[in-house]
Amino acid sequence: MSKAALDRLVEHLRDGVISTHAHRGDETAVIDRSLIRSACLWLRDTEGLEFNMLSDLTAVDYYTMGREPRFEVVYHLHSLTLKQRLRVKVGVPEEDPVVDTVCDIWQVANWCEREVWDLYGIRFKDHPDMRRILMYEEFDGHPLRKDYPKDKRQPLYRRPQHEIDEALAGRPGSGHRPGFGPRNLLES
Amino acid sequence: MGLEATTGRLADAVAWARKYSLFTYPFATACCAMEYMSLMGPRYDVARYGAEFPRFSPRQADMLLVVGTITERQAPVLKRIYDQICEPKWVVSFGVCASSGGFYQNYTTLPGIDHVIPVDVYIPGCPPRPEQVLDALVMLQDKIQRHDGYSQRMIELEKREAQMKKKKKHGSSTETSA
Amino acid sequence: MYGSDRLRSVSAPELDEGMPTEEMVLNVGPSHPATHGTVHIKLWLDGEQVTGAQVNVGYLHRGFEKECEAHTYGENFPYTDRLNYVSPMLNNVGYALAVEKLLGVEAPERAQYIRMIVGELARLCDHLTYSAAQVAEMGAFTPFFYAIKARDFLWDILEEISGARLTHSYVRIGGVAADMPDGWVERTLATLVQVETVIKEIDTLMTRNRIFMDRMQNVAVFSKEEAISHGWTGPCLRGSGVDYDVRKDYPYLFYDRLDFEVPIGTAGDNMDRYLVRMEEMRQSISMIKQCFDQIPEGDYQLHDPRITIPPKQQSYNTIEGLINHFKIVVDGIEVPAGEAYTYIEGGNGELGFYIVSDGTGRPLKCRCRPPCFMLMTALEKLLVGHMIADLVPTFDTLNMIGGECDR
Amino acid sequence: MSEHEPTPTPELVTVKIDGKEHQLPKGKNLLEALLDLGEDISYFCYHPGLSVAASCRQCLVGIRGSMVPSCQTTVSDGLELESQSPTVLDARRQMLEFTLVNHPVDCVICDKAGECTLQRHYMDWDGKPSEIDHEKVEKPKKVDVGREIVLDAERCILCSRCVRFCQEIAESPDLVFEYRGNHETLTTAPDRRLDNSYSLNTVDICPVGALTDKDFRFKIRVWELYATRSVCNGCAAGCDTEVHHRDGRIYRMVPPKDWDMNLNWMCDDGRRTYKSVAAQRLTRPLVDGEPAELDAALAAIKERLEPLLAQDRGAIGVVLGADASNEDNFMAARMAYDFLEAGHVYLADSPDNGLGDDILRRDDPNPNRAGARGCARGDLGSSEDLARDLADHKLEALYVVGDRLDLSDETLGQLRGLKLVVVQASEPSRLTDKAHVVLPAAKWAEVHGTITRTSERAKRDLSASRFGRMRPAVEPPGMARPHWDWLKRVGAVLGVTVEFESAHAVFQEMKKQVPFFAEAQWGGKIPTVMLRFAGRRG
Amino acid sequence: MPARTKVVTVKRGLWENLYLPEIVRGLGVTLKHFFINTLGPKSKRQIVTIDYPDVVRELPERYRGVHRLNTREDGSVRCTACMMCATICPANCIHIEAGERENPASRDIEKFPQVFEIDELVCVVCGLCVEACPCDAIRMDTHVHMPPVEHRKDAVLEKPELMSRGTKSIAVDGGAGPDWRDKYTDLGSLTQIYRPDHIERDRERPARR
Amino acid sequence: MLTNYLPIVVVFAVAGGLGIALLIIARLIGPSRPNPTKMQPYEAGLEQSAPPRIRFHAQFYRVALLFLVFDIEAAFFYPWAVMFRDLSCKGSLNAAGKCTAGATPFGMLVMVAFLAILLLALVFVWRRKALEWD
Amino acid sequence: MGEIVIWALVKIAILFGFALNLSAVLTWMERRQSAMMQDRMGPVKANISGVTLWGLLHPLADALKLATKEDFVPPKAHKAIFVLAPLFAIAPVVMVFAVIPFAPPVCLKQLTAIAPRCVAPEHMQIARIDIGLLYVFAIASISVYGAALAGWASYNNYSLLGGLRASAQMLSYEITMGMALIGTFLVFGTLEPGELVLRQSTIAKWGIVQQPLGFILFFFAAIAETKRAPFDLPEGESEIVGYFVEYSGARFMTFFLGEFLEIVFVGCMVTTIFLGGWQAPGLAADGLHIFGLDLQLPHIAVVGLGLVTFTIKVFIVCFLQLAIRWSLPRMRYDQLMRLGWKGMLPASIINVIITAAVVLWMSSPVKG
Repeated sequence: MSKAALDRLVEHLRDGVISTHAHRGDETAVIDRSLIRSACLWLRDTEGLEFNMLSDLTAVDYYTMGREPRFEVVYHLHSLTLKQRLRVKVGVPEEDPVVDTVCDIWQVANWCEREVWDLYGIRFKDHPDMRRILMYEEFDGHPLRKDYPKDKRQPLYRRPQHEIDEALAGRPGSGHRPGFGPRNLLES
Repeated sequence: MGLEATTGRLADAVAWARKYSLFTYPFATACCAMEYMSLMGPRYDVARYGAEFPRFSPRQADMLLVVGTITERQAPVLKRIYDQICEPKWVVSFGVCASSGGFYQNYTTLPGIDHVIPVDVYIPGCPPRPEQVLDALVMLQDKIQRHDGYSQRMIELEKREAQMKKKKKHGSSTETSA
Repeated sequence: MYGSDRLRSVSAPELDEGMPTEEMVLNVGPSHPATHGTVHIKLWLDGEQVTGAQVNVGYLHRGFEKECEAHTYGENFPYTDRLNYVSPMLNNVGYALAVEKLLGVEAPERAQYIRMIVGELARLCDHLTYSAAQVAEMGAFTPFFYAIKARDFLWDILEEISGARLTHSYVRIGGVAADMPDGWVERTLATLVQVETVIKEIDTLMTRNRIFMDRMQNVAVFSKEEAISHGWTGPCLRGSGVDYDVRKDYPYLFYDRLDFEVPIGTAGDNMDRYLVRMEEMRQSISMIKQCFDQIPEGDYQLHDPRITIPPKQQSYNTIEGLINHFKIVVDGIEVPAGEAYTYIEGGNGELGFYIVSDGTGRPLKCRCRPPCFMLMTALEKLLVGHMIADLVPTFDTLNMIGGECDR
Repeated sequence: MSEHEPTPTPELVTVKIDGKEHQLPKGKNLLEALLDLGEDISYFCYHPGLSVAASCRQCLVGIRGSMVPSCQTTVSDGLELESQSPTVLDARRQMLEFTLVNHPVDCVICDKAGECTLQRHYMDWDGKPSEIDHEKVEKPKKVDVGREIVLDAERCILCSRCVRFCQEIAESPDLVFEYRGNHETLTTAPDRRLDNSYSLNTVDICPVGALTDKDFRFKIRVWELYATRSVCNGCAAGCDTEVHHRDGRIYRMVPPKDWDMNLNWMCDDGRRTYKSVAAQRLTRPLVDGEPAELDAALAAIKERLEPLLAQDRGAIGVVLGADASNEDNFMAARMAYDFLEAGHVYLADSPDNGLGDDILRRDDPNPNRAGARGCARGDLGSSEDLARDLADHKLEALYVVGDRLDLSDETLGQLRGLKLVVVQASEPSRLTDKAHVVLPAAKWAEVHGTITRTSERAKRDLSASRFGRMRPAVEPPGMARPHWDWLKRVGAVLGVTVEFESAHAVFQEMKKQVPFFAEAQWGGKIPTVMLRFAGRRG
Repeated sequence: MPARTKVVTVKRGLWENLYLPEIVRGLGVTLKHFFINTLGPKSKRQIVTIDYPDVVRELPERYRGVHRLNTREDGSVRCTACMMCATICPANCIHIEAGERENPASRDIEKFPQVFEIDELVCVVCGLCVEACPCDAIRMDTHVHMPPVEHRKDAVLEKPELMSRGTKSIAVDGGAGPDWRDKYTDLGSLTQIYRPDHIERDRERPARR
Repeated sequence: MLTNYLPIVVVFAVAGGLGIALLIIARLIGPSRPNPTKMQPYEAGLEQSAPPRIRFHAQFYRVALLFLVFDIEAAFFYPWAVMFRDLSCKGSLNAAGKCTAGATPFGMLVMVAFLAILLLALVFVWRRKALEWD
Repeated sequence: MGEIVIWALVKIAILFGFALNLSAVLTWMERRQSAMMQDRMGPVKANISGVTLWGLLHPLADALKLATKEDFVPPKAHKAIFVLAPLFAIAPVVMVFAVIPFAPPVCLKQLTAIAPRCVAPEHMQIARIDIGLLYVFAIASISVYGAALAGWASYNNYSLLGGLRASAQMLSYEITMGMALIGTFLVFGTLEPGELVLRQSTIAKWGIVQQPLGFILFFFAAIAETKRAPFDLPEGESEIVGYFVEYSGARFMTFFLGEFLEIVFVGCMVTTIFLGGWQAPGLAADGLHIFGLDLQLPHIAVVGLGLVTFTIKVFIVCFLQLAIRWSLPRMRYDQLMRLGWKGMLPASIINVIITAAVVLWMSSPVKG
């Protein structure tokens, strides 16, 4: 990670940077949601920064921590030429989960953004192909949201119940105790 | 029909042939596929049992080897392929993910392929050692020699039902004629 | 879908004029011999030529992140094993490093060397499996068996140290689960000799065979710039001629103490990706030998009551040990709130773990940056314009591992 | 003592802690003040609801070079103390080591493990193997000390919380220490047993596993449980409670750890109310005693009720339930008054039992009599009124919500003569045997909803907390549904389309319409959490 | 300082373009294997196949096989139903129902597992349960792998079966007393995870071949 | 010499019989348990994406045409090849296969001329890129 | 007439027994040989009460199993063609065996004589026709229909691709195969296989020595005709699964058997044309003369030795084919076509021209 790059970003965006930190040496900037595209372009094309690779793009759901905004989209940038890294984050509120796409800046973002949409339900504006990628189209909900119960399945196909019961002989194995457990994490 | 109706030595001979000529449809998806490779490999060499031909056409396969985690998304695919396999067929569930979902107890993983297709032999292990798979193969061979197996039972059942129906029809017609 | 405007490059334009052909639409996968692991590739074909491709991944999405969020940091090792199931040790190491970074601790030196050794052994397994699949799917079975044989030898070694052939769960936060067993070093070195022989045999059988070269060279060429834009890392990026290896550029563990070269390709075609991997195997072998020379005596695990379970006898016999044991097992390792991203050189490239902690014993988020996922983003581009048969070697050189790609 | 009474703002004085100055209220307990500051201090014997004993000496701070237990000290002007200096930390560590000297290696079987204060402090403060080679003193294990409680004297660290609780809160000095020094042992007072009606609180406040709950003992490990915040339905007090459950089964109820209206306490009887949830339950609708599908049951109601609606609405009776939530009663009342225009509306409740005391418990055993009354427009008839009306043949149809309607055999016999008796109940009873249509209802631990509580504290404190919030811990069995949902469905077949998505929607409507509930609050989002990850317990 | 990078490439000349020479070289490798394996001296043969059911390979010491439950001196199960293994098990394959001994002798442990089941079809053989056991009760060092089953319920191992593989453990319930360190110093590393000192088992286990 | 071909008829009968016998046996003794999914074509576990009755790419037809041309031409070589020695001799051949009189390039030239045309055709299609398949 | 038919049947019995058994043995050989090449054991476990016969029972099990597998015809397939395709795959291969000379001509009446001179020897080939090899090519090209029709009739995209590939590939290599042999015909001046063998009486006269390029071209073109690796594109298991995706049981076995019969047939052809057929070094009509050994043998023994020689040679060629199949990767369609049309076809034409020139030069009268 690079301190200098972070400083330059702060200098460039000024008020657009909401906060910065360098926990465990990972320089991070939380920036304004509307600035992400321009900031990414700038970070990629400016000499001395040259973040020509998007290492990773993902999102975090802070629902259980009760943080506002609820989501954060995290960009891990990497400069192959200068061997430096930077983490950029934008907060995304639950009510309006939209971020500008960066998939024309780094091609890899195409799938990564699809994945974030699939798993977190954050849409990316102007993305050319906003489809689910890991889950199936019939799937309802976004499984990595903290309020999606871990074991809520949405089967595409099942044998008739009596056949399953017969196969399991009334005992699906002790490991699979029917769990109510965390299912009602979500308030009604 | 045909041979399935006959019993005795001929059927035994056919069962013998079937058990030493298990063409496999490896529905390989995940980690277990690595062990499947090892199973094919020189070290464990499943060819010793004559089961080395992976047939990726369900028409020619005898044994559906479900290797690895089956997700909800794959369930219809698996079901489809199982349906397309020609009789007689057997299903071996390779590893705990296929057998029960293993430690993936979440929104995407099938809690065992028996929720989708019938299974003849389950192999525990994550992934199972090739030794376990060979044990399973021997077990399946025994099963075949016993003329056992889910699809066999179903054929048997359907045949009996057909006979019953026929008999009933026959019986009723005789009644009316009498 | 890529190539929706259907590049039509036909061979004899004059002959074909006025003879419009119909496109064939073909599903390759989800259950298809070429798509080891499950992926669905929908192809639009003009004769044998691919005019459009749509790659659908996700058939092996097993909810890695969701499971990680539901388990303690220590319990997550088995899940990481099954990410890139061809080189589980590397995943173990990467995950452990990420948690250690968040904790702000470092494993003892000996443990780090052991991690390097098992990591490189895992890389050998990965590349051997890659080459096995590569050649077998191109129809040459004998080298496949040789590679699997060598891999089995390596698995024996790994099993001896970890207790399992494939899903080792060997690395722990703050070290490794157990020290190297007696005589393991010698046996490993002996095995490496056998592996070297096998690599040489594969090389002889394949590398300069014209059939092989024809199918690999100038197929699926990917330029530097595109590779970078697609987030490629690892052997594939190096095949495209970019000199980037995490082990060299951001040395973790003690890779800066080892002497090794980074193999680089020139053309960025399938052949280069293959050659880079073959060379990496040789480098890995040399690295392991160097590690054995350098490895110091010492402890293989930290003894920090907040991170590692105390020695068994203490748990059995003292209330202090037992409490410590209980708290680690029940509450998990309580990682201070914060976030950290670590990256190591995995089998397929930069294997990153981005962990967000809320201060409890389980991660708030545990993201794995899957190198193959990034590689797969380019597959559609790589396929279009080539022939259907090129799908096989191209897909193989990307070395997609379902567990990692779909998680 | 920490009665939350509005006290005059205390005088702030300057205290120097580890060289840093802080403004603290004068005269406040130093430990409390330090904890409020966020200082990390360990303690065993101190409990905010009890008097100070300073027996564990774990909360040591250094004042002028000597170690003083902070819980025994009050904030005074110019106080200088060390709280995190190495000597203090070392002193605390040593105290912990002494505490552990005689503690048996018992975590494996100890029910407290996982929420044990001793465990937590060891991990926080010590973390080193013991350096004392010492044969542990043997003391009695598994002593049956009371109706609900087993004592393991070896585990006891002699903090005296339980002793103080019995004396001060339960006002029944059942526990004492005997012997002194290394052999000091907790035991029951001569000729007494730990049988007071709040005895289980000693289990909660015990920082180790010396006192364990017979009912909960060995059933499950605490960290495996999930905690859902709800309200006790044992009596009208409506104490806040945490329902601990796993896999659809409730294992125990404990008072929540945070401060609220019932302090940290709960009565023994209230803790056992969970058992009724798992009792014999109705799981399917019954029509004339026969199990029926949902649609069939609703159709039966429609078929038999519609003629009456056309003829004589005055002969329809609706019984509100004192055990149903505000929302349920609101829906029932709405149906009774607005739609059915029923001639008779009653309230089914259980009579006062006289078990109330001035700690927590109330005489009124109905969780929501007040709420049901609040929903009513005008007076509600009692069950005696109902019996009378039945005897007078004033009723043709009866719609009962809840399980509390207890009628005499004679009256039950008269129910037979009615055209339609619909009972929404959760358990089979004599009444459901007689009903034409029975709709299985969910119990309090299975639904969202609010109840109106009447504890002394509730009256005194914020009006908002007059309403307790129930949250579902387990799924209702079979086809059981919340009362309001049944009412909605019955309304739907009868032609009233009131679409409430959830109990929350009903609540909002109720709040708008009924002045009684104008100040009610739905309560915050408190998700169900696994105790293992619910933050540091102990 | 040696070179940092190494350019890998394979040149293509007439030799390669002729197909045959390299094909012959390749055939040389495979045929060499063939002839050594068929006609060569026994010592040089490279066939690595383990003829499994007939030949059983010695498994490494740390191999994680099917579970077993250790016993105490009196033959009762060591497990105290503390649920550590069930807790740490990522697959939730261990199901324990605790029971209370009716009249335990004064120093006996009153808790024991009434039901102890392991569903081997769910177990992912990660070995965490062994690591988590504070009583030396559960072990996976049986050197036996779980056999395949025909029905799912057959894979649920119950207490008697798990105990049948068990041996006496020398770890002492509730601690060996203050001088436990002295008692165990001769047993090598106390910190072995997969193989804590367990001498009896090694003595009792028949040599496999 | 038609009797020489008689065995071939026998072989034909045997070969056909063999094949048909195999298939009939299969029909008789194989079990049969159809289901709707089985009746659909296999395509890696998904439904068939498009019916396979399409117009193929022209290059396949081209191969067929080229084959016709070259195979028929090649057929002309056979008698020539057999008779080559005779054609190359002015006189008759001796026992050692040598000409008794002198050699003549007649046979050679005839065929070279023929070959030249064939090669020309090959070069033509080559240049016209009809032999490109990618 | 009747006698001819009877003789034909006898020879058919011998040759088919040989060919069919050999192909069955070949499946065993393929598996065991590849196993040996790959450092493993190969199939050994099939046994009848403990007798395993080194795994020879596995082919038997395979055959029996395949014959009793569900016989499946896809409803959408073109039924008649679907059913006929396997016949097309196997019948031509069986038929072409008719012209293979598998042993020296037999003098029926002088079986025990030494070096008899027969007037009318019984030729050990089913049909001795002058245009023997032309017949081979004519019939063999029918077998392309097997794969092509199977591919088309199955109503399956994979098999369609396989069928297309098969037809294109087999047609292309048919030409090379035909052209590669012309050199041999030039040298030997006959199309009749029996005659061809007779003319290769010493190693120096063997086709492989006379026509090394022709041999290589023919051999590889023939492998391509058998659709085996590295030319197994029509099957191309890891790409398109194969032209016989939809075939099950006995029909699939028919393809399978056809493929192995083709291997045997290639073995026979190569042996006959290039390796001197049943001719063995030193084996003369009157006995064995090799390494100074002078062994007088009765006619029947010579015939027997000839048969053994033939078998061994066929085995060796088959072995080579299998070794190639297991060692080499598969080619790509365009490369395969390029090799066929731009590599092997011109090479074979050049071979013809050079051979013709050499023959012309050789056949000119010896100066002096």
